[in-house]
Amino acid sequence: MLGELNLNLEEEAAMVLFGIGFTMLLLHRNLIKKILGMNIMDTAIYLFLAAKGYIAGRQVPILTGGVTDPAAYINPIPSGLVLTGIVVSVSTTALMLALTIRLYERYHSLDLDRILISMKQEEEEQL
Amino acid sequence: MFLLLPVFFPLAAGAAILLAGRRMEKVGKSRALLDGIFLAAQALETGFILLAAALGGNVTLLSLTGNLTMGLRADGVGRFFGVLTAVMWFLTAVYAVSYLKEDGHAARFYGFYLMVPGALMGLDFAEDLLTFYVFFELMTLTSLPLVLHERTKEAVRAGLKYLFYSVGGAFLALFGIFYLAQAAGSLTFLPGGYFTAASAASAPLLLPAALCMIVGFGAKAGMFPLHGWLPVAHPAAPAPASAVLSGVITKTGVLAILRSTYDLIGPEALRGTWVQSAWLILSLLTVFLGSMLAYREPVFKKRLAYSTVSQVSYVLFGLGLMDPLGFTGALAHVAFHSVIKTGLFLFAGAVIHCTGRTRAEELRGLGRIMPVSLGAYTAASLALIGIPPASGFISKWYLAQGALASDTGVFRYLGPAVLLLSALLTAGYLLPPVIAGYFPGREPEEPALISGEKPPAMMALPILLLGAAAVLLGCFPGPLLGWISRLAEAGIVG
Amino acid sequence: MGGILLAGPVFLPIFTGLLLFLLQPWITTPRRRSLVRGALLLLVLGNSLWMGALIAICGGESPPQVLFRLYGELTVMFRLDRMGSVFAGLVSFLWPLATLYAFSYMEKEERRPTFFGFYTISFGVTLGVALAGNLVTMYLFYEMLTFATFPLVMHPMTSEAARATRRYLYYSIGGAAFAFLGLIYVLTYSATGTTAFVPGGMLNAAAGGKDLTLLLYVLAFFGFGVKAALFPFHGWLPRATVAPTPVTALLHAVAVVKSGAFAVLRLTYFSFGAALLRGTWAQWVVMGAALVTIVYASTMAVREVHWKRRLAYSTISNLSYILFGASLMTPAGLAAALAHLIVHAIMKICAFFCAGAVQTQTGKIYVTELDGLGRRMPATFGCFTVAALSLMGIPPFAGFLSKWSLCTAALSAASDAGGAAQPVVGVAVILYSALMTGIYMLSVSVRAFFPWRAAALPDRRDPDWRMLLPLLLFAGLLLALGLCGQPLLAALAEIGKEAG
Amino acid sequence: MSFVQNFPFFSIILAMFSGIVSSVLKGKKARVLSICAIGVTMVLSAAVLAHCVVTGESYVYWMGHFPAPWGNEIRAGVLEGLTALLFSAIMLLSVIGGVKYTQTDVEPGKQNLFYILIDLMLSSLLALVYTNDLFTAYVFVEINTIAGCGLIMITQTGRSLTAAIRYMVMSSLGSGLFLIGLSLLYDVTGQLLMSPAQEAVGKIVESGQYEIPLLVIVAVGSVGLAIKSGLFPFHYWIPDTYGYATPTASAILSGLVSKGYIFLLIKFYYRVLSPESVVRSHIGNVLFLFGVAGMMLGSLRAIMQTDTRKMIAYSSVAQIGYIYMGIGLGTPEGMIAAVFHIFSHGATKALLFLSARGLYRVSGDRTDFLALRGSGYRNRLAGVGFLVGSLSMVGFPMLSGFISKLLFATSAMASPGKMLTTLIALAVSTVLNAVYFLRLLTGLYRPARSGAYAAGAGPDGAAGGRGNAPGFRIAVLCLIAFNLILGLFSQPIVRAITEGLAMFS
Repeated sequence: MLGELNLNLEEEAAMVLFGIGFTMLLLHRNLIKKILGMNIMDTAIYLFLAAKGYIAGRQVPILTGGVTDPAAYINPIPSGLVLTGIVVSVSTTALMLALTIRLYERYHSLDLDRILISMKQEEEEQL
Repeated sequence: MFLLLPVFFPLAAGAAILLAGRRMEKVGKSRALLDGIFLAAQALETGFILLAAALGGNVTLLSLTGNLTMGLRADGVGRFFGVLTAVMWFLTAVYAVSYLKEDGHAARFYGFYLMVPGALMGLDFAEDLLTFYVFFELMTLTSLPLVLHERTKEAVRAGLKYLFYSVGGAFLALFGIFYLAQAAGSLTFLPGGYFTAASAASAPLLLPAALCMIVGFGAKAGMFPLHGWLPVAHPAAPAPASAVLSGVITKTGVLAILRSTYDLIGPEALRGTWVQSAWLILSLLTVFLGSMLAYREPVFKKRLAYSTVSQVSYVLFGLGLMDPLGFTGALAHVAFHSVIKTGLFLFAGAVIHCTGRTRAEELRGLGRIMPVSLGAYTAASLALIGIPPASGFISKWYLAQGALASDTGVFRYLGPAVLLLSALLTAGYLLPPVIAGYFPGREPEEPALISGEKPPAMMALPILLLGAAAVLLGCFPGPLLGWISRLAEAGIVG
Repeated sequence: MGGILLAGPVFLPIFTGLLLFLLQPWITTPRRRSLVRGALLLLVLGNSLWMGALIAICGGESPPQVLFRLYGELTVMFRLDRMGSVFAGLVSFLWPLATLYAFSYMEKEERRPTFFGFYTISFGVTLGVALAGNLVTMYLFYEMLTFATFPLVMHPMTSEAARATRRYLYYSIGGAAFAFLGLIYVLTYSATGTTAFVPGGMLNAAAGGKDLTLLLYVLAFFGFGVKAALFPFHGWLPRATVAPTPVTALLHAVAVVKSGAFAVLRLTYFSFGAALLRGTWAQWVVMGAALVTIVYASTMAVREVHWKRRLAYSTISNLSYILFGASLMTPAGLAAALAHLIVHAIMKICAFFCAGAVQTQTGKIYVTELDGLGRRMPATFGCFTVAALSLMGIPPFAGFLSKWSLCTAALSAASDAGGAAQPVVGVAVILYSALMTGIYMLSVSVRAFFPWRAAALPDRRDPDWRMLLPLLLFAGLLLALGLCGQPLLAALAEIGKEAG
Repeated sequence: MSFVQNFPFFSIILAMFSGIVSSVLKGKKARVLSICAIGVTMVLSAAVLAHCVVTGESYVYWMGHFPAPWGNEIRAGVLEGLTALLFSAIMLLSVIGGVKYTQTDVEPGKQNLFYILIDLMLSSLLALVYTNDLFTAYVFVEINTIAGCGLIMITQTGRSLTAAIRYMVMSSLGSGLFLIGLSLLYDVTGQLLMSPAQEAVGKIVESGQYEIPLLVIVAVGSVGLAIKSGLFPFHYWIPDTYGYATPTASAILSGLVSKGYIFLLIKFYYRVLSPESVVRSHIGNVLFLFGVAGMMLGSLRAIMQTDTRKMIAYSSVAQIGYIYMGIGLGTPEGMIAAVFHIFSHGATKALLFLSARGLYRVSGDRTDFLALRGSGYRNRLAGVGFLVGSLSMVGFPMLSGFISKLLFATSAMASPGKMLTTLIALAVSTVLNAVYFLRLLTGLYRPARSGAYAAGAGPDGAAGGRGNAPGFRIAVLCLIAFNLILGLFSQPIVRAITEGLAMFS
């Protein structure tokens, strides 16, 4: 049983990380920590994907030195996916951060609860 | 066709007076005209009724639903009730004219008073239970304004109570009618009924239906448990109305029970069943209860009303025995009680009219004002108590005989015993006014001696006549009893 | 062509009503107003005649006319059968009279074009319910009826009216939602593959489970029963009396509530089939519900002092008479239910019109305020008394006939079912209710004709002829029907035989 | 290969490019461009639909001529064509109808940004509809999320900002789960294109291996997409999000975006996993339960609202519940009903959001029930629009909602285990819908408190409809007509859905 665990270290690490990120994203009230959680979660998935594509003893799938035999390289698709994923995650993170800045400017807080409270107060004042 | 006249002439005449009479009821001269018209119409009505009773006949009115026709037919029992109604109604009408002399709304009273006999004749001469039911409801509705006439708070309350008890009772009975229509296939009266003891067993709901009808129609006859309206409604009405309500209209309840048990279900099917026991128990209970309450009641008219409750149940007891002798006694008591109670109520009305007193113990010294009327009252009271040779004795005798002759188990003895007890109570509640009236005593104690005018002749005459009749019918019962026993045979044997 | 003929009476009023909305800005002068009024009355009357002619020509049987296909087997189809003729005829007879009455009643109200628009639309929609040839069409018009009538309840625009309207809507739509389940069930397990009505039902009994079928029937019964104010879903009706009296009288005593009852009849006898349901627990459940309603509503009516609300409670109990008839699941039961459907319509509309006439003439709305009015408005209260007597089931008025048929049907159903006690209890309940009817109706008449004090009679008169004519007509009709109702009953019995 | 087959690709690219071009245009031009792009997309989608209907089969389109295992594919069939057509139609109407409100609600400098986001949204939606590649789907899911988030926050009120952040958080969770599902799938099958993946899954299922990973894939993928489409209990981001955006954005987000994810989920079930393996995983029962719960609780929450915007938003929660209930039935009929409801609800919700906005306009831009009293008279067209929308939601016959209800009910009849639950849920939910929609509706036609809107004319006043922008009128009328068409002539659409679903597997 434990032996099997040792076989899949990358996957296990990925799942643990995913769990951590997911929990942070879901439960933390601080926006920055939420975003961090999201990044951890994404990274976990990339790790998972990269681990899937890795074949022991092979090279990075970049044609160097004229070796065209596919057997010399690792599976390129997961790597491609990871790259795309990183792009996506960067843009989401950027958007989230932009939003956070907006909210901070407005309510001077990063705590979502506080923000909600002061937002309600603001609305009541308007009425 | 001749039967239509006593039914529809009163309705038309009443309606005409209602419409046209309003203008005549106020002014002096035209008021006399109104009274005249009323009396003439009443006389005509009475004539028609008697004529119809004499001639008989058979008319089909209409067919209501597929197998249900409505028709009129003058059979023996119908004629008996018809004649009784006609006589009582006419005498009371004479009385009413002088009683309502000062009343500003006489036309309304006259109108409805004229209408009620139409309904009564309809149900007396009904050929089937449906027609009977129609006129039964019509009678309730046309007699309601008589109760409401005074329009005091009590009168309106009493009227509504009268209405709801009557309607409720009628609806209870309607259950039985529905069932009979279903089970018997027809509602046309058939002497001896549609069921025998054997065929009754195949109709599971027959007995409950019968009980429903007895209790339901019993409401009109003031039978326990639906008697509550009677002591309230009768006193609230003007005296002529109370008189006919007590004397005549309660008897329609009797007729209804008679018709549905003897002429539809059949005495065969009921004899010896639990329904008969229930019927007898209820009627005896009412007899006792009514007398007891009358005995304790200080208001004179109310006391008479309770007396009616008690006395009409004598009749129901007689019918419940399912025995020719009992039947005879019952019908005789119908006639006698009708005469007596009409007289008593008219007397009570005269007292109120002349002296304004309403309570029984206030009548000290009444003998000085209206000695003759009080005499008539005394005669009627004695008759009701059942002192021979006055009329009440005859009917009670037959009732007791019937009870003893029937095979109703414990009721054979219980019945006469209760009747006897009730007779004692009757004496207890009817005679004190007589004693106080004639023998006021000398002490100037409360209540004060009564004072007032003499009753007018038109008032005294009917009282006198009825009082005399109460005694004379007992002295010479031959023809009446002969007629009744023929009816009894037909009714029981079929 | 035949389709247009048949659909005409349904769509003519609907278009008339819509036209009236468009005309609204144009009706500015009294002259135009009376012109529009005349035209409207003429149209309504014409529509009624059209309907009458259709009934007369078809003799109660017309071929089905498919208008269009809603989805799959769901077609909008009209077909005039004899039971439909009964309802359509009744509605067509009452509507012009009610419209006439409404002209007089609404004299002083605002937003009349809107009112009459919806009033007329309701006419068409109700006829749609009557003429529907299958369950889907009936459901469609049933729903439409809700939406055509709720503005009428809203009409006073007070917050009380709004509350009443909301309640009406919730209840009606809720009911329709459950009726919809029945529709789906019938659609799925119909032996003919469609929902077209077949006398005696068209459900393929073997297909669905027995208990499931019964459960769905009960749900649908209660669903349609909501409009027929079945306890415990009756609450909307007494409140809806805030509407102007022509609405309460015609819609909440006849058109809307009778549509509910009619739908129940269709569901029971023409879709599920009485034979399938007879003697099952479902029958006892629905019968029990009807009986509880009767007892409850007639008792509540006695306690209620608001006149129109009292009448509304009376309507509730009387509608359950019809449902009780339906739940007998026998031919005679259906015939009796139809008889009561007709008779109750006439008497209740008469009673409501009296209440409305008093309201317009004197402004009195509570029973306790009516002392002595009977002497000032004898015709009105005379008609009311006739309606009251008929409602109680006093012969020779028409109410007796229907009550009679109902009770005899119940008793024979009881003996057919091997001495089942439930129908007998039903008869007892009906008689109890009749007594209560006596109390709550006649106490009004007595009060009006025999006030406690003779003094201070208000100086009022009977209303004008437009109100009086329908009243007298209805009262006369009650008597006439009571006396010569035989052919009608025979015709209804035929319908019952066909469908039972 | 016929030229028409290029259209799906063209429409995606067109939308995307118009977004890019818009970034250098002024607001008005961006708007025109955007509307034209959506219109052209609509036409192209119609052509695709026509092509597929005529040929009667679907086709696969290789992007860049890489064959199956490596390339990126687009697949178009009847259902894809239909969905694309209806989505772009609803989008077009939402945009046209909301033009004026976009001008007022969005600051002038950001007008073109709004239309960029719209364009991106369109392109990502189309991509979700057409793509045959799971990873492409993921990418466009993210683009969609970003565009959606932008649409929410563009009004820049405090409410919309917090709503956006909540939306972002929940969406990230959802996409994260979806992505991990994809990775696992790739792990198990080595495929990301739908058709080969399906074959591989089929083989795995046959061999009886990897049962647990497959279960996890189904669960994680479903939950991820369920979160993104706002299935109860993951709905708490919905009310604010839909409630505080511009009407166009609300209509698109509620009517289309969440539906895009559901469409993807259906594809995931049909095209990647086989329906059998989905059924075996019992995920359907879970979705069914949550769907029913969503129907009830969404409606109950909606009843508790006094703010119209939130009420409509909560109604969306309930309607999403309907769709999941249909999916959860696990029968083809249930799926057809669910797909139909996607369209029906899309059209209805767009109508409701738009006409509600029209009503706020005449009520001093207030949204509570009291303020809206009598607004049905002040803006007749919006009132009628709202009326039709509400009635459709309640399931009034002849409107689209009725057909949905009908389809759900009939499909329930075919799955005995869930029949009674479904039927009762439908009935109860109808009642609840009636309660909140009709409560508002009676308010709309009740005269306002006296003097409240003297300038806007009284209850009977003739102000009705004046001041409605032409675009608004067109949009509301078209959506009403659309609703009626879906209600009255639903047969061809349902047939198309049936065919399309058949082509899926």
